[in-house]
Amino acid sequence: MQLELSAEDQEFREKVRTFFTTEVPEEIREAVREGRELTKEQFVESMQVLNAAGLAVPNWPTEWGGQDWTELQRHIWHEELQAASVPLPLAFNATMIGPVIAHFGTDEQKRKFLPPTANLDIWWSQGFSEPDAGSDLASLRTTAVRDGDGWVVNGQKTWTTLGQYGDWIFTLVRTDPDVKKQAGISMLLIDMTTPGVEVRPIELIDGGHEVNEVWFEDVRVPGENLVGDLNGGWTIAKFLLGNERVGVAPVGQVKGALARAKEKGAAVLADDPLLRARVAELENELLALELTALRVVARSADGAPHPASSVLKLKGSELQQAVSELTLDLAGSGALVFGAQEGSGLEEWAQRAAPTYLNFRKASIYGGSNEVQRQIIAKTILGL
Amino acid sequence: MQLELSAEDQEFREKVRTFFTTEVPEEIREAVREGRELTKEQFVESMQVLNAAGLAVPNWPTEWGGQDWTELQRHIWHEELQAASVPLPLAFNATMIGPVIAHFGTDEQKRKFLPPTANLDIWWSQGFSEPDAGSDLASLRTTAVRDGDGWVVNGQKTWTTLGQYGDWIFTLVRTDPDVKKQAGISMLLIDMTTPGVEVRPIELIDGGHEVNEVWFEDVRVPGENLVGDLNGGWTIAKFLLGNERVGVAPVGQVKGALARAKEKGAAVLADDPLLRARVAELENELLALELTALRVVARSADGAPHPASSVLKLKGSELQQAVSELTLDLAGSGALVFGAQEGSGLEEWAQRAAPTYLNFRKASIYGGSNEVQRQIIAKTILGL
Amino acid sequence: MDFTYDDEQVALRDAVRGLAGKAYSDFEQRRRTVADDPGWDEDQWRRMAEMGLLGLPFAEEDGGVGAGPVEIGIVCQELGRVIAPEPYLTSVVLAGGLVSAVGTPEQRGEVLGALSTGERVLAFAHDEPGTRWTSTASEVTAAVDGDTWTLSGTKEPVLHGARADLLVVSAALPDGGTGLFLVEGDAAQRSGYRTLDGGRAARVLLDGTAAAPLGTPGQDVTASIATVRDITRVMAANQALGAMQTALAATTSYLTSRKQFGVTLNTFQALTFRAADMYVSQELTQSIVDWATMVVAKGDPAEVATAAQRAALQVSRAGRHVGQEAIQLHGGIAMTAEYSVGSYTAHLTALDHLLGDGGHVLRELAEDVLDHGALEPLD
Amino acid sequence: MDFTYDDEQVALRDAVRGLAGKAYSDFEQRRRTVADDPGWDEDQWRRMAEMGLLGLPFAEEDGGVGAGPVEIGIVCQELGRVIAPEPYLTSVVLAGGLVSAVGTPEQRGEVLGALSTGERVLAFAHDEPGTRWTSTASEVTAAVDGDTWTLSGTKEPVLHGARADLLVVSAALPDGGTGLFLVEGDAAQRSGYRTLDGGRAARVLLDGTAAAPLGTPGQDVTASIATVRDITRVMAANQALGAMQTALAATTSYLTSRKQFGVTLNTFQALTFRAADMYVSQELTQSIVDWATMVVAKGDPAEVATAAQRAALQVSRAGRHVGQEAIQLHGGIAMTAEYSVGSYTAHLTALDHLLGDGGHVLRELAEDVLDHGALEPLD
Repeated sequence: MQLELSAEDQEFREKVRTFFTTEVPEEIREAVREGRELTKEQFVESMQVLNAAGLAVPNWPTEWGGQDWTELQRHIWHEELQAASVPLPLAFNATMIGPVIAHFGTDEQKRKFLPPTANLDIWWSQGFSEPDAGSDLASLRTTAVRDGDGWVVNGQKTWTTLGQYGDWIFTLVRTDPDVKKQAGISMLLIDMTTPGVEVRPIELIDGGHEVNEVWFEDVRVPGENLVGDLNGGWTIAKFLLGNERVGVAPVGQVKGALARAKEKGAAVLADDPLLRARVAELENELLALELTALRVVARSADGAPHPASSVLKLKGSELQQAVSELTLDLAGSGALVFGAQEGSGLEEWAQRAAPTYLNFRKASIYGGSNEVQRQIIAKTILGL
Repeated sequence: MQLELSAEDQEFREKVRTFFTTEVPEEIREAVREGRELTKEQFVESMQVLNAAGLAVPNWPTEWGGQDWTELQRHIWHEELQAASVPLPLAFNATMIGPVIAHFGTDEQKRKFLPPTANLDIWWSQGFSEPDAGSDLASLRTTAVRDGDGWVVNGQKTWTTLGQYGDWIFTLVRTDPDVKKQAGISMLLIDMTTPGVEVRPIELIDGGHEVNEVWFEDVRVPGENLVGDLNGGWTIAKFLLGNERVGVAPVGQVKGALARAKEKGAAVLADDPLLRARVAELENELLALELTALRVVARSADGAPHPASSVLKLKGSELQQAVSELTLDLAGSGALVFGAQEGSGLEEWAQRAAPTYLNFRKASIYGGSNEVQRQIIAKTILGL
Repeated sequence: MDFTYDDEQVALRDAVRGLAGKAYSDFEQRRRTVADDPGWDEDQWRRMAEMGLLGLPFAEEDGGVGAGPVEIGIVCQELGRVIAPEPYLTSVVLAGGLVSAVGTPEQRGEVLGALSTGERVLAFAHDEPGTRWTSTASEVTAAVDGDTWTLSGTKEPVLHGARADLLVVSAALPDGGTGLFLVEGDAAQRSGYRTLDGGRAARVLLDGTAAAPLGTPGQDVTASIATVRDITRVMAANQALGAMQTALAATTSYLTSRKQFGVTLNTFQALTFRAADMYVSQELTQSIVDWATMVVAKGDPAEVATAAQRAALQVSRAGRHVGQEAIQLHGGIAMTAEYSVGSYTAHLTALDHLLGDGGHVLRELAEDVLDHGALEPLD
Repeated sequence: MDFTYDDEQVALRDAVRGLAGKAYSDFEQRRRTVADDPGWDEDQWRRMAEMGLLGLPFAEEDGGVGAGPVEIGIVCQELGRVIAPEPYLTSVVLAGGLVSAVGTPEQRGEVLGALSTGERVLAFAHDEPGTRWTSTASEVTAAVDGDTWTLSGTKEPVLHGARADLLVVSAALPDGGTGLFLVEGDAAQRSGYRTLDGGRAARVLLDGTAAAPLGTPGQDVTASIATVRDITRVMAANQALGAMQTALAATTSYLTSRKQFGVTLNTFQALTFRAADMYVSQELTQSIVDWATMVVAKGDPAEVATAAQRAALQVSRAGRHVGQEAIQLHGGIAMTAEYSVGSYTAHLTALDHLLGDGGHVLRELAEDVLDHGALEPLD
């Protein structure tokens, strides 16, 4: 046991830190820091800066732009991205469909999709959840019916994050309705400009528009867009969701948010021992979470996600919510102002407090709800 | 809606308050206040003082010593008992078997048992729980087999509180093993001096001995000791447990404990804003609980326990535990001393802090665990 | 001691429930209403005036109905049940309450009469950037020249300040203390915006703006402001209670109808137990809210202050618990603006931050904790 | 950065686990042992000496083994897993640690040598009635006459003070500050009793009792006391972690075997979710305990102080959570002294109250919260 990073890892950290804080435009990083909504162009620019330096998709195979890093180095990269307020490489591209295509795709699919996916020339959307298939993903109803070489897709997906920017969407569709529900699912890649694809915005309680419904009406999809085996979609989904759970604890982001709350609310905190105690308690829990992430990294050396990663998701989302609640309370009655308002003279952080608080209620629902995480812990780890 | 007690109720309160604080021996009330273990004699003396004034069993029929009070007056009586640190009339007699015999018993049973039960000339024990029948009471295994006019009882009961003092025990026994489990249960009254009855102490984690195992080996019980119908025991059990849930929130006791903690820990509290906040938060929750008890009293006018009484049990036990935990923390390292120790010079309240804290872990387990209460709320009130 | 409504109170509750429900029990209707300025329905306001609700708290000689706190609490609970967006709490209870408490007989008659008929909407311009839930003003100052008073400084956020016809403005007095003033709405420079629960607030700039002293000119009315804020806090607690009740009902209804893994959600014990805990929070809240409302009816300002703190603390804890769990137990759908539950959570959050949140009052209560023995709610 | 044990550490862990498990993995054996004075097993103490555990933290020139904090942490974790009653924490880590930190070379050699061989048991007499977890002494005072030092006053509670052969006593010095002294056990008036977890403590009365200054006579060693207490706190956290692990394991095992309503308890989702939350607490605790142990290894006293506070806070929260839930999820059986889980909860409670409970350290951490930015555990 030892605490210090090796000289090599320290050097690595210094290198990525310098890159992130000097090469990624300050304007983009400031927007992240302030919790503003990013434009599509800002996402793209940031990811392309990273990709040009080989820092966008380090978890991919090296032949497709990945890096031969240790798990710890990937962790450092991920933390430093957040510490520098660099937008994380678009998850749909970098941690979802990219690794899936690299692992399950045909050579042609790899050549066609991986380079533009790493460079965010293609913006991917995720078509998994449906109105009646949330936590119970396998009960999805969107169908793909054989039509010559290709498929005809009908159905509806929902909770498609940033789908309004999507060029392509990777979907789970039912290709065999007559077998056990997990066994009749396949993955199709669908060009969102195909006739019959419609994206409809969903307004959220924070007033923002970050998720969408995506409707498919007789959408024709070429046969070559099937990923992996026919009816093998459930295996891919599990692979993908497993990847998703790694590094799910937004430690760096929450740390930054808490440090910022202290800075902005310093006058209020100086006057109130109970609020200071809330900060101290959160700092401690966050420290425990960060250290747990480091332990999990160390134990995930074989590439398989450690089951304790459910702890990271569960606690990470709780702390993210708790810090947003603290910020709300620091803002006092200023928290009533909703979103950055032209008419208001209150500081931006106070104006963003309420939408952020409301928005982060999602953290314990999306990406495997905290109930699902508890289920995983109880069953997989504790054998209950 | 109005807050003031009626003049009549104020007078009533004054009357019982005066009685409790002047007629019940101070030595007994001090023992209760300090959380000491009471002797059998102290229980008996206190209840006899109350009974002589008609204040021991007000919830019984008036012909057997009960009082024709309103629900609110019963509530005031109950709160004032606790406020004056008077030991509550022994529950096994006053709220359990007494009402059962008055309701289900034969005239002969009433004449034989009710007067000595009200006067604690008979000390009753409860024989319900078994090692494999806790929350799932109906799966009990103790059997009573017909033998002429009487019964032969075999089996084991457990968690028999203060069974070491018991003269008689009211038991649930299986009289028909061949029907649905609830349908084959009867209630028998058993003289604990009968050959074959054995009481074995269970040491608890607070070092005390307040519960016991009671073993029955070929115990002969006269037929006249059957209460109510043969195989009608489950109805009686539900009647009894329903009574038990009324007035379950030990509001007065917890209020007293919290006020006392403030008094004893005043110096520590004066110095620590976080501990003061814990006190303030507990006081507020306790206020809400007390007011809820008053609302439930008002709504229970028809005699049936209001389902919200589960709220009282649930929250009451949580607050009882929280106040004992606060007291423990106020005691600092003094809480390490376990029980009133001759060799220790630390104050008695500090010495009792740890055993009380450990003992009150039972509050959320016994008398219908908090999980059972949540189940009742979810099913009965919320329809889930 | 009695925790039940009398027949007239039941009739009032049913009438308000009918009126509010007709407007907003269809949540989509509320959503449409808050989408456009002023964020509420002027017709509905008129109907509330016609039913006598807007004049309910005020003396008959001032043009009001002269009802008591229990009746106001009933109205607020019912508005809370549908999270009605009309500014009852801030315009009638708070701003109107200040005029009633501090105004001269002439001011009371004129202002409260127009408020009661729905003719004029009031707002209380009090909070200032950088202050934290106090009863005094500091940044906005009053100056006097002969009989002419003027105000300068910024008030923000002022709930419904952009729409208000008349502003009740607090200001630091030249000789110390805080006074109240009446300022015509269009005499101030106002910019309005949305609040977190779909309501409206504004920044109000005063720059040597002419103002009429409310009540005796130059008098420090900090205590009156504190008491009216306390009463408003109790009424906000009533409103929050109504909102909680609907949020819990929506949740239990969802749990019994929504299917996952082939069964309805109420099959999952972990979820039903959490709903049970929400019920516990709600019941405890109802108890303390009813009690605080009755303490207001008794009328002692010091007792009202404590009752308001206690109600605010319980409502804050319960409101966060119920609001957060209502979203979590629903799942994703509750994150959408189309579905009601998220807006209930937002409204509970807004009420909590209006006059002092749970942590804020806990701190106040904690300071005095050694000054009393056991709390006796009936004494 | 590495959170794993090396081969030697694994071997140490397995050896201690074997020794401790042989004695106490049968819980009835522990129960019998704590029933009689001194509340622990002298034979087991001897076996621990033979394995080198008692001299583990001390320099080789002082008769010890010269191992590091990670090794001591391993021993404490393993003792915690079976809640071994031997006074390792208070005698070796705390009292021995003070001798090692402050004693002269002669004192170190003599006292630590005898401690390492198991010949003499030490206790630290420091707490005083009315004080609250400080590093200074106030009621017990030291007086000096020529070269002769005497102590007067009361120490309580002194863990294992009645059995101890030698007491390390803190006292207020004539010229200010706090000094440490060695007092033969039987030179003081002692009365022993049980502690809440089946251990032993004592009241120690000193009345002009002869004492040998530890280290330089008259020197204020408050800082050394603070640091050794901090290190002990981290080791207590290791011990608590071991206890939590066993309590959780007993709980999951019970849930999968105990039947109610015809099915095993793990059929009830509400219970399994709560067990999952216990696991979360345990894992977070392990992380912070491992980290704090490594901070002790780095050796900077200011960093050790903060790490000790942070570990203590997490352990306090998690220990209460796991301890209380372990009892609740078991039900009645866990209330009995025969069954192990209640004793684990009691031991976690005792460790929490030994050197400063969660609320106490939170208050300290809260005071400094504005003095730093984001916490960086690796910097």
